[in-house]
Amino acid sequence: MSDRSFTPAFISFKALSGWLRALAQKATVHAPRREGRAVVYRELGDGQGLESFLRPTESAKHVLFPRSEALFSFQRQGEAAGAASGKIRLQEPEGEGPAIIFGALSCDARGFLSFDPVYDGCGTAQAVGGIAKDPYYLRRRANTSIIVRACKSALNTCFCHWVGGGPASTEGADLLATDLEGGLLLSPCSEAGAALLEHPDCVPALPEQIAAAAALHAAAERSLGEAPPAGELAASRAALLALFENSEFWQRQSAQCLSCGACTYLCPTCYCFNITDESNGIAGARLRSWDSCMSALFTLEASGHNPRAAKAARLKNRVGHKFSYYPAIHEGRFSCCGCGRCIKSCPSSVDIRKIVLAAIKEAAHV
Amino acid sequence: MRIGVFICHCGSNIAGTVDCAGVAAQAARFPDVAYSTDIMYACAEPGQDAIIEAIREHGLTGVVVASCTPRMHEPTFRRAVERAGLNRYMFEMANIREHVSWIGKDMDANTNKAAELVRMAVAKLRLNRELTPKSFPVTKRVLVIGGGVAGIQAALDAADAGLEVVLVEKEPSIGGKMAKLDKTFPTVDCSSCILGPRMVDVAQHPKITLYAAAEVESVSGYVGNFSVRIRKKATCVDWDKCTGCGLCTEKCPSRKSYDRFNEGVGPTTAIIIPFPQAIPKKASIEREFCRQFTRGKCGVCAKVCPTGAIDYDMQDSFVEVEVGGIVAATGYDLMDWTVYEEYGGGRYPDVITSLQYERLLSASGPTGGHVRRPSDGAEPRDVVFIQCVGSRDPSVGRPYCSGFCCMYTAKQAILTKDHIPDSQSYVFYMDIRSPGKGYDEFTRRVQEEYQAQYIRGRVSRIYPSRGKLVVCGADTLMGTQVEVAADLVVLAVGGEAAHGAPQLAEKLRISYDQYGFFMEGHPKLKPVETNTAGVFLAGSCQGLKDIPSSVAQGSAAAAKVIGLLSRDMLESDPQIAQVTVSRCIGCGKCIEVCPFKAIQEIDLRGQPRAEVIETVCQGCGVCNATCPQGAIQLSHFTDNQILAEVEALCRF
Amino acid sequence: MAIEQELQAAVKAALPELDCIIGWGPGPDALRDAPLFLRDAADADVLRAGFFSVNNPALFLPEYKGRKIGVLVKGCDARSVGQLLLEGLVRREDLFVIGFPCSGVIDAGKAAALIADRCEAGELRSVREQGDSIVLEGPDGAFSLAKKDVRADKCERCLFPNAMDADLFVGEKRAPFAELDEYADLAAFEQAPLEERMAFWEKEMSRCIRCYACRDACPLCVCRDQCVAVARDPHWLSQADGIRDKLFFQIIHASHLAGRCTGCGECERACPMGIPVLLLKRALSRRVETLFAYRAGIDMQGRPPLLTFSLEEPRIKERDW
Amino acid sequence: MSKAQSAAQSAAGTAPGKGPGPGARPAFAGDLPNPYLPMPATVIEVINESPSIKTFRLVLNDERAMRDFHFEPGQVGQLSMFGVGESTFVINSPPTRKDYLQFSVMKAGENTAALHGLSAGDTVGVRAPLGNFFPYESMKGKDIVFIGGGIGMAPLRTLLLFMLDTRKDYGRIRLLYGARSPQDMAFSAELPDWLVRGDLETVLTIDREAEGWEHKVGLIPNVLLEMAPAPENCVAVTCGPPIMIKFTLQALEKLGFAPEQIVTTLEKRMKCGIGICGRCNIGDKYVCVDGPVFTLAQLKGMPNEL
Amino acid sequence: MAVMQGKELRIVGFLCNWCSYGGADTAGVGRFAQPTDLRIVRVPCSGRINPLFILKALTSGADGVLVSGCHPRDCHYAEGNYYARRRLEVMRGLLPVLGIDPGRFEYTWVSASEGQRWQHVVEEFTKQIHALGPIGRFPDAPELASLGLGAG
Repeated sequence: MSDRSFTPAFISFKALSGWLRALAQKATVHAPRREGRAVVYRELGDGQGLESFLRPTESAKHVLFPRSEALFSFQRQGEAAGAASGKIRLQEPEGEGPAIIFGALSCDARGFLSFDPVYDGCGTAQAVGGIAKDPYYLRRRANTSIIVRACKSALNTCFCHWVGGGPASTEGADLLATDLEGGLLLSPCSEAGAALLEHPDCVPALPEQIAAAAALHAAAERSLGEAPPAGELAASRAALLALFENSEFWQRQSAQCLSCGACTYLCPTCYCFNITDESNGIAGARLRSWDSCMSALFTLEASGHNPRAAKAARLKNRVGHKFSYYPAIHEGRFSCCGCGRCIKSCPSSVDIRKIVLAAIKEAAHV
Repeated sequence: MRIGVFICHCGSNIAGTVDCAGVAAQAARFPDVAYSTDIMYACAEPGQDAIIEAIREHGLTGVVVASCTPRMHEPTFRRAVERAGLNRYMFEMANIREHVSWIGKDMDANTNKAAELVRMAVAKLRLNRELTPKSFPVTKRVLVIGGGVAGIQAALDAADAGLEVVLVEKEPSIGGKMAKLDKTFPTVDCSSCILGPRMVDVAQHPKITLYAAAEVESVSGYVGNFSVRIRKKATCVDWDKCTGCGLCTEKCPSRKSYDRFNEGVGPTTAIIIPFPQAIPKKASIEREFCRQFTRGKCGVCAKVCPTGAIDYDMQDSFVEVEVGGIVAATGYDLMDWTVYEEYGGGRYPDVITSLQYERLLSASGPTGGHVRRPSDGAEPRDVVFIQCVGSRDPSVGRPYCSGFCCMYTAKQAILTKDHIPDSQSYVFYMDIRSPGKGYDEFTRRVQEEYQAQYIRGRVSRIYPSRGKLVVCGADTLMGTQVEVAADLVVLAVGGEAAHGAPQLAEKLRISYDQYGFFMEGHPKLKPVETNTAGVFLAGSCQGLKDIPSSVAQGSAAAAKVIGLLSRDMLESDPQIAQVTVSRCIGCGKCIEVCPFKAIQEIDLRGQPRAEVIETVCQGCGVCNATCPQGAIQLSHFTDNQILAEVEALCRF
Repeated sequence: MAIEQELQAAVKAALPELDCIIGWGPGPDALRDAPLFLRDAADADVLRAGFFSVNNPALFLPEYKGRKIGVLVKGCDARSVGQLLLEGLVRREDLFVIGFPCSGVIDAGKAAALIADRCEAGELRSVREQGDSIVLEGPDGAFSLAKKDVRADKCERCLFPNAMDADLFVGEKRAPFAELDEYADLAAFEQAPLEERMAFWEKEMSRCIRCYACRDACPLCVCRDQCVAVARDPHWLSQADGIRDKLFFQIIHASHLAGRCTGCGECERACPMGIPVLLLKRALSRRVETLFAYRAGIDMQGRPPLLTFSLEEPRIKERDW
Repeated sequence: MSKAQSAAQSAAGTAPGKGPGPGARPAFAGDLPNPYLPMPATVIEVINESPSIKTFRLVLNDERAMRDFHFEPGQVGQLSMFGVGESTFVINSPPTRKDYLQFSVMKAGENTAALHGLSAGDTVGVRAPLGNFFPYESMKGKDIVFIGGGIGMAPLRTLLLFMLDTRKDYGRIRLLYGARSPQDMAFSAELPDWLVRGDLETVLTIDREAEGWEHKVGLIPNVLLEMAPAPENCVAVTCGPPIMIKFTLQALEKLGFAPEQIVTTLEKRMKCGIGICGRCNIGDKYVCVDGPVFTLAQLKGMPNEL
Repeated sequence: MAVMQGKELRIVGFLCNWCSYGGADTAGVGRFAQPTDLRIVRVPCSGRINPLFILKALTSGADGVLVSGCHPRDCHYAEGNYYARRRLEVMRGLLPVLGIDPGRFEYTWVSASEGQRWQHVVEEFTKQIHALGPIGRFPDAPELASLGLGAG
C-alpha cells in the first residue's frame, strides 16, 4: 500500500470508449453490458454504451475465479498410451494476461477481500504441510485492476453499509469512477489505478468536479436505509453459534428457500468450488468449477452420509459462514459485501438481512 | 483396467475388406488397452486359447473381440474369458463382420469404421461391472399349446420323460390337421391309424392334463416360472358327466350346422362329437347353430342326455397353471383361396380344397369314403388338381412354398385312381418339389403307374360348361394352351400361419415373421428355441412342414424342455435393472412402466423406494429410460455405458 | 382489496386444522410478494394475494407430504397441484386448497424495462393495484402502469384463471382473457432459419451461471437433491462452463417435463439471468397436445402420456420408408 | 499482510468489515507451488483386505520426491484416478517405514470403484500429506488404547505401527479392533502378528457369531467396557463408523476418560484438501486443515454437525 | 472420433438387440451393401433408449441419429417399443426449436428377418443426412475444447 496521494482525472463520455479501447490493448477489459433482462460482464467490444451507469446482475468474481477452469490437463503417453500403467503427463494451463474490470460496483471490489485471505492460504495456517496458496486466483488477482463505478443511489436490497462498505467505497478498488455531467471523475486508489489514467483524454479533474463527486457520494450514502449499529451486527458471530441446534428457527427461516444456487453464484464473496475430472480415457482435465453450499451434494459423502442433508442445515451454514465462522478466523470481517444480489435475485425472496437480524434477536431472547 | 483387444480376420470374411492388423494397431492406443492383436479365427479353439493365454500373460481384466455379431458368438467368448478366470461380463464384442466387412467393399472406410466400433466397445467395457447370476427354483411342468401331431409328440415325449404336461387345444378334440387326412404320403398308410393310438396315449397318460376346447388367455412370469391362465370355452356340456355316447348328436334337430372337422363338405348337427376317434370323446354345442340359442327354445339334447350333462348356461371358465417351459405347436391354417377369381372365387361348388378332398376320400368322412362331387353327388371321372394355390405367389402376399402340397397332390391323385379306377387325374404344377426320403419316387409313381397327367403351367381360368368345369391353362413345356373339361377341381391350397398366431406370440413375448409364423432363435442353430427363454416351437407354427418334420420338431422341442427342466435351479440373467436406493426418490414411475411388474415399492425408513425383483426383471430397460434422475440403471447397459459409446463416437 | 381480506379470514378459519398454510406476503422489493408460510393467525394479517403474488406455492407441497397443509392457489398453481396429485407426489387428503380468481400476475422484468428511464425496480418505495392499473411510488413521485403492459405472458395465454379442484374458492370466477393461439410465439420463433435459432440459444445460454434456480423453482422437478445435473452416475453433464452442457441441462429439464409441464413459467421467472427457458418446455407441451390431446394438470383422468401408451397411435404419423 | 500482523490487528479489535484498504491485494510470486497438482505414483502392490476393501502400496515416480517425502502419522492424502477424480484416505503406513505409502480404500463411490480396478504397475496421482496428525508427542510416556471399527482401523494402523516402531516412548499399548464379520476385517495378514507380539495387547471382536471365530463376539463399545482400560495416564484413540464412535465415546466417558484424553479422526467430503473449497467445515474448523484429528475436547467446542 | 473427411458423416444408430440389430445382421449375412457412415449402438430394447441419448449425440457432433426397434406388437419385452414410439415422437418436437433440422433424427421398426428393409432404411437415411450436410454445433467450454474433449 502506498501513502502517496493520487490526482483525480476526468474523462468525457465521448472519450470514454477510446480510453477503454486503449486499455484493452494491454489488458482484457471486462465491462457491464445489458443482455436481455440481465446485465452481464462482457469483454469490451467497441466500448460503446458505457456512458450510462449499469448495475450488473452478476458479480465480477468470475474474472478472477472463472465459473470453471482446468486446474491441469493430463495426457497418457507412450506405446500403449491407453493402458493404466502408461506414463502420464500433467500440464498446468498457461495463465492469462492482465485484466481490467471496468464498472464494477464498490461492493464487487470489496467482495474480493473475502477471497483474498482464503486463497492466500490463511485458512491453512495451521496445516503442517505449510501454507497452501491458490496460484490460479492469486495470479489473476495480481494481474487485474478494478475500476469501481460509484453507485448513484441504493436499491432497497442494498446493505453495503451494514458491512463496512458504501456506494463509493474504494476498498479493493484501483480507480473510483463517479458519474458527473458529461463524463466520469476517475479517482485513483492505487498505483495500478493511477497508471490507467496515463491517456491523453484523462484530463486533470477540476476542483468543482471533485466536490460534485463528493456530494454525489454523500447523496448515494443517504439513499441507503438505516443500518443496524455495527456492534449489534457483530453479535451475529455468537448468535449464529448459539442457534446452531435450534432446528425450528432454521426450518422457519429456510421454509421458502428453494435450495438453488442463485444466491451463491451471484454473490461476490462466495468462493466455494467443486473439483471434477473430465476425460476421454487418454487425455483429460481436472476442472475447478463453482459450487454452492446450498446444494445437497456439496457435502454428500461417498458412504451416503450427509452432514447437511436438509436445506435448513445448508442455509444455516451459508448464513453462519458469512456472519460467524468466516469472521471468527478472518479478523472479524464478514464474508458479505452487502450487495444484496442474493436478495434481489432470489426466486423465492429469501432475505439474508432478515435472517441475521432474526438470529441476533432470537439468540438474545434465549 | 487392463483390456485386451482381439481383431478377428474370420478367414477372409473380415480381413478381405478390413485391415485387421491396422485396427489392432489403432486399438493399442485406446483407453485402458494393455494388449491388442489380430487373430485368424477368434472363435476357433486356437483363437479362444490365444485369448485365454493373453489374459493370463498380460493380466488382462477385460476383453474386446471384434469379429462377427454378438448374437452369434457372445456366449462362446464369454465362456472363454470365464475359463481364463474373468467374470464373463467383462467382455464386449464389436461386430465388424455383419455390420462392416460384409456390407461394404471400401477398405479404408471399413477399417476406419471397424476401429471406431472397437473404440466404442472399449469405452463400454471400461464401465462394465462383474455380474453374477442369481439362482431360482423351476416349476417342473410344461405347457404345450396345440394338440396337433407336433404338440402330441412334444407332450408325450415330455410326459414320458417324467414331466407333468398341460396340453391346451382350442378345438374340442386333439388331432389337428393330421386327423383330417385320409392317408399320408409317401407310404399311403392310414392317417388315423397312426395318429389315433398317439391320441389315446395322450388321453391315458398319467402325466398329461388335457384341456380341449380351451385357449391360452394370458402368460406372465419368466423361464422356469411361468403363470398361465387358460380359458376353458363353454361347451354347454359338462364333460365330467358326458360319456360320449352320441345320443345327443343323433337326436339334435339342427342338422344344417357347418361341419368344421369335415371342412364344410357336408352339414352336421349343432351338438357334435367332431369325429368318431375324437380325444376327448365329448360332445359340445356350437352355439351359433343351436336352436336353444338361436331360437331360445329346443332342449332336445338336454332331454335325451342320459347323464344330464347338458348345461346351456355354462360360461367360459379359467384355470391357472404354473409351468416351467412352454411349447407352442399351434400349427397352420389354409389360406383363403377365394381371392382367386380365376378359380371362380368360391362360386363353383365343384372347385374344392385339397383338405375337403381328404374328407371326401376318408372312410370316416361325410361320404363314407366315396368320392362324390358336391354339386350333384355324382362320381367324378376327370379330376383336375391345381398346385400352388396361395403358395409361391407374391401377388396374394404368399411368396413362400408351402412345402407339402406337391406330395399330398400326388397322394390324392393316387387315391383318386384307387377309388375310381376309370378316372383320369390332371395336375397343373409349377415345379415338383419332392426332396424328402422316398418323395421323388412317389411323384414318379403317380405319373408312371397311375397315369396322372402332369401339366407344367398355370391355370388362367375355370368356367362351368354343360355340367363340367372347363379348366383353361398353359402347358409351358409344350408351349400350348390346354383345356380340360373336369368333373371336379381340387385346389392345393397353401398353408398360412394359424389364425390368432400373432396374438399368441404377443402373449408369449416371442417374435413372428411378416406372415405370422413364429421366429425361431436362430434359423440353423436354434430351430426350436425362441428368443424368449423357456418358450419353444414345434411344427408348422414355426413354418410349414410335413408330418415327419413336425413330429421331429415336436420331439426336439420336448428334448429342449426336458433339458431345461432337468435342473432344479435356473440362473437368472444378471443383466437386469438395479436401483441405487440412495438416489431413488420413490416417485414410482419405473413401477408404472415396467412391462413385467418386476419393480415393487418398498419402505425405507418411512420413505417409498423402488426395488427390482431380480428373477422377474427381464432387462428391457424401460425403467432406466423413465427414471428422471437415473437412479435405476440397467446393468451392462447403464446410462454411462451408452453415453460412453456415444461420446467415443461423437466427441473423442 | 376485498378478496385479500376474505382470504385472510378464510385462512384464519382454516389454520387451526392445518400444519401451515402457504400463501404470499410482502417481498423484499415492491414489485413482488414473497412466499409466506402461515403458522399463526397473526401471520394472516400480512397475507397477500393478487397481481404481485407470482411464486407458485405448489412447489413446496411435496416437502410436506404426510402433513396436512393449506395452500393458496392461482389457476396456474392449481394445475401444478393437479399434476402433483395425478403423479401421486402429494396426497389430496393432505391438502386444503384455497382458490381465488386470478387476473394475472406481474412480469417484473417487463415492468423494470418500462420504468427504466425513471428508476430501477429496487428504488420503488411502494406499488399497489388500482383496477386495471398499478400505481408505483418512485423516488421522484407516483406514476401508474397498465396491468396489461406488465402482465406475464403466461397470463395472456391462460385458459384456466380459476383454481380447479379447490376446497374453498373465494370470490367470483372470471373468464380467461381473449383467447389467442397459445403457441403463436413458438411458431414465429420457428420461422427463423435453423442457424439463427441455434445462435439464439448460444447467446442466451452464454449468460447461464448454472445456479439451477430454473430447476429448483419448478414444482414438478421432483428429483430435487438427486438431479442428474451434477451426478456422475449417470454422467450426463460436465461441470465445465460451456454452452453445450448448459443448454443440455435445459434439454434434460424439458425432457423430464414432457407431458408434465403445466406452463407455470416459474423456471423462466426464477432465472436470475433472464434466460427464456420456458420456450423449450412449451415446444414439448405443444407436441404432447398435438400427439395425445393431453394437457398436464387439466386431464385428471388420464395418465401422463409418456408413462403409458396405446397400441394404435392415431395421431402419430410414422415415416413410411 | 503477514499472519503475525493480522493476528495483531485482530487482537486490536478491528471493527467488523474494515478491510485492508484500497487497491490492496495478496502478493503473487510466479514460482508458487501448485497445491492442486498431484504427484504421479506407481502401484507396487494391491492387497485384497475384504470384498469391499483393498490396500494399495504406492511409490512416487519421482525418486527424490519419494526420498524427501515427509509426513506425520494421521495425515491424509488425496488419491487421483486421472479422469475419474480424487478422494481422501489416510496414509496408513507409518512415517517410520518409508519403502512405500500405503492407503486402504473401501469401495463406496465412483473414484473408489475405479481405484479398486488398479493393478500393480498402474499410475495414480497423490497429493499428500494433508491435514493435521495424531499428537503423539503429547502421548509419550502414556498408556494408549486404540479402538478401531471396520475401515476406521486404517488411521489407527499408522499410529499403532509408528508407536511400535518407537515403542520405548509409550507405556502399555492396547488395541481393540472390531468388524461386522471376519471377512470384513482389514489387515488380516498382520493380525496374527499383532495378536502374539509381547509389546501389544490385541482384542478382536465381531458383531455376530461366525464359524471358526476364536475371538470376541460383541459390539465394540460393550467389549471396551469389558476391557475397562484405566483412564489414568492413558489416551484413547478411536476411529470408525459414526454410530460406533458415538457409543464408544459414551463408553470411554463412562470409564472415566476426560475429553482431552480421547482422540479421534473425522471424515468429511473433501475436494481441495487445503481449506479453500469450503465443504468440509464444521463451524469455523475445516476438517482438511484443522483436522482430521481432533480430541473430544476440541469437538465439544465445535458445532454439532458431524 | 473424427469422421473420414469428405467421405462420411457421423451417423449414430441405436438398435434393439432382438429385432433391428438382428435385421442389420441379416442384411450383413445377405451381403446387402450399405453406406459406411452408420455406427450402431446395441441396446436391449428400443424402450431402453432415453430420448436424451439422441439429443446427446446430436449436440455432441452426430450429424444424424437413427433408432430402430421391433415392429409394434413384436417387442421382445412386449411393450418397450410402444413407450419408445411416444417418447421419440415427442422428443423430435424439440429439435426445431433448438435449431436442429428434425430430419436429422428418424426412428423406424425393422425385424430380424428384414435385412433388405434395413439396407433400404440405411441407404435412405444416409442419403438424407448427406443432403442436410454437417450439423451445426453448440460451442463447448474452452477448458474442454482445448483438450480435444469438445463436441465433434
